[in-house]
Amino acid sequence: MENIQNLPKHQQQQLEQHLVNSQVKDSLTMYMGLVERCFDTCVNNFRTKSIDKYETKCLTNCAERYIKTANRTGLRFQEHQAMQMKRAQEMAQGMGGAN
Amino acid sequence: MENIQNLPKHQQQQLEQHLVNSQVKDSLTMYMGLVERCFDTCVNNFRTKSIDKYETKCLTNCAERYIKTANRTGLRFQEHQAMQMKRAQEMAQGMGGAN
Amino acid sequence: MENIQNLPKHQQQQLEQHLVNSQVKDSLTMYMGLVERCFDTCVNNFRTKSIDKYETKCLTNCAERYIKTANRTGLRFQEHQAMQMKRAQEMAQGMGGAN
Amino acid sequence: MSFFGGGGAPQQPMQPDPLFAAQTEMEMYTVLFNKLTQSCFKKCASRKHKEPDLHLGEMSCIDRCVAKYMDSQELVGKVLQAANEKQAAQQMQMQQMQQAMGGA
Amino acid sequence: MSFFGGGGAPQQPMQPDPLFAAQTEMEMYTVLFNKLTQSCFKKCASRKHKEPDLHLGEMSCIDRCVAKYMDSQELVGKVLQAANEKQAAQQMQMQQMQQAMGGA
Amino acid sequence: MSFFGGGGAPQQPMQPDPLFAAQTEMEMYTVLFNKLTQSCFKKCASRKHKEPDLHLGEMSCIDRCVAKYMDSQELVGKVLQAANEKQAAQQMQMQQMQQAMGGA
Repeated sequence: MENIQNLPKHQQQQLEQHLVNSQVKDSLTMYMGLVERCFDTCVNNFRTKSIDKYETKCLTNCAERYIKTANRTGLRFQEHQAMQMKRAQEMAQGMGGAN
Repeated sequence: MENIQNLPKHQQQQLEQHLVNSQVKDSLTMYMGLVERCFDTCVNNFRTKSIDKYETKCLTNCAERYIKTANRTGLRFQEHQAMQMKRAQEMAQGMGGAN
Repeated sequence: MENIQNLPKHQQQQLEQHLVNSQVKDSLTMYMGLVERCFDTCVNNFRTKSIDKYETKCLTNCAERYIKTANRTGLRFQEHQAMQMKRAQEMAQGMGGAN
Repeated sequence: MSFFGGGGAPQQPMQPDPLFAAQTEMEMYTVLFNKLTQSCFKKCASRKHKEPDLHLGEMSCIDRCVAKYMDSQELVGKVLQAANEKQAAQQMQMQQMQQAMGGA
Repeated sequence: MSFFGGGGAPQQPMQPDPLFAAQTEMEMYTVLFNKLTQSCFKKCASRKHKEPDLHLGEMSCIDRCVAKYMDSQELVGKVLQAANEKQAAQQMQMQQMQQAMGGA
Repeated sequence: MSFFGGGGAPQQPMQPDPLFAAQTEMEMYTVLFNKLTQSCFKKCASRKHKEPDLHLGEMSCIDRCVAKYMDSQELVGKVLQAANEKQAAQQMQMQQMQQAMGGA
């Protein structure tokens, strides 16, 4: 994270605008990736032009379960990052805390 | 598409320049992806340094068939988008057409 | 390469800055891709929370061998590009060298 | 589901820049088109690549594949939207609870 | 084959910006290098990863794989170029027909 | 390992622009998060998708998978860093040899 702290004020704002913009792009990219993954798993026969009730159930469950997975990995990931930050601070204090 | 309509004039031009630029990048990206996919399918033995006549035929057919697929999906995709636009307009008219 | 030679001076600098910037991004992207690939190959059971000694060995070897592969393909790729440049120049000279 | 989205709501939330949003929307059409082409090529065109043309069965498979891909796109979109709305509602509740307890 | 390319030709077609074209060309070298490295790693290096070094057989496989990948790159490039030229020719014909019938 | 890095060291090496470096660092968190979510979904959630919820076994698998993915991230990072340091050292030696032989 050191790159971010020592940026001048107006660049921090540009960074925040970049962050907000990328969130729009990230969620669209995640959406596109989720369709591709669940379509690949759930839709395998093309005798008809529209998805049947088994495919519909599989697609809906696949999307629901991916969102639940992402929420869960999000929590574990944040916990892990918080723990690493704590360890890094302790190490800094350990070395005479001159940071 | 609502994002695009209500952009000021000069930004619409920037958008068009962005579109022309991305078309260059898209076709190069498609080219690179096509080589990767057809190489993966067609080239599997490395006893020699150059591609033999079977591999050459497989690579050429793979590329030809992907282009034909992309032309066909392009048409179906445009038809689908046109139908969706029509449905959206009808829905807007249905609600007193105040759009 | 013709796109690059005929760029005005200050744009060549912008291009160089772009190159240095993308090298940062490329190596981070390569790092992320390498973790994904070696994790996929080496880590397949989740009865415990930390990687065991077999997984550690597999991950380390996988990363080492990918780096050695990339160094080798880098050399072969540069040799191939140099040979292509030479062939292109010979062809240009062959046509009355008016390039 | 970028995890940055969670946590306290910023006072005056920064909006994405409109030109960027329009560019992204354009790019996503190309991403969608490329993904559906790759999926339908994988599912409909046999990997033997014996001849340069697609035979009849492959062509009708591709047409149906595009239709089913777009159905799936719409269906997954609805699931994602419902999940986002549920999450936004939960965040609102959390804020009200904090205010009710005199929190920030 | 971005489907945006189709349809009527714009009056004075906008050119891609030269700096962008040069940047893209540079980036594509890195994309090509990364793709051939990943393909040859997948095809030549055994997934057991027993030791940290590549053995002789894997090394010569990698050398040949790079050569064959570059051959494939050239071959597919020619197929794409021919297809683009054919498509451009068809578009020209379409316009001439439209003009012949007094169309816009 | 972009191959552009090799060859003679430029006189005053251009530094990556700090705003770009910060943006890239931010983006990489999202890339890492997306990759570990996709890997753990593939390894832990069964592809049958019979019901909309994750069952207990899948949930604990996901928790362990995140921990092991982050361990792997750290481990591979060390291997890459060691390789970069070794390569930088070799380059330095090459330059010193060139200077010793009165080279550029």
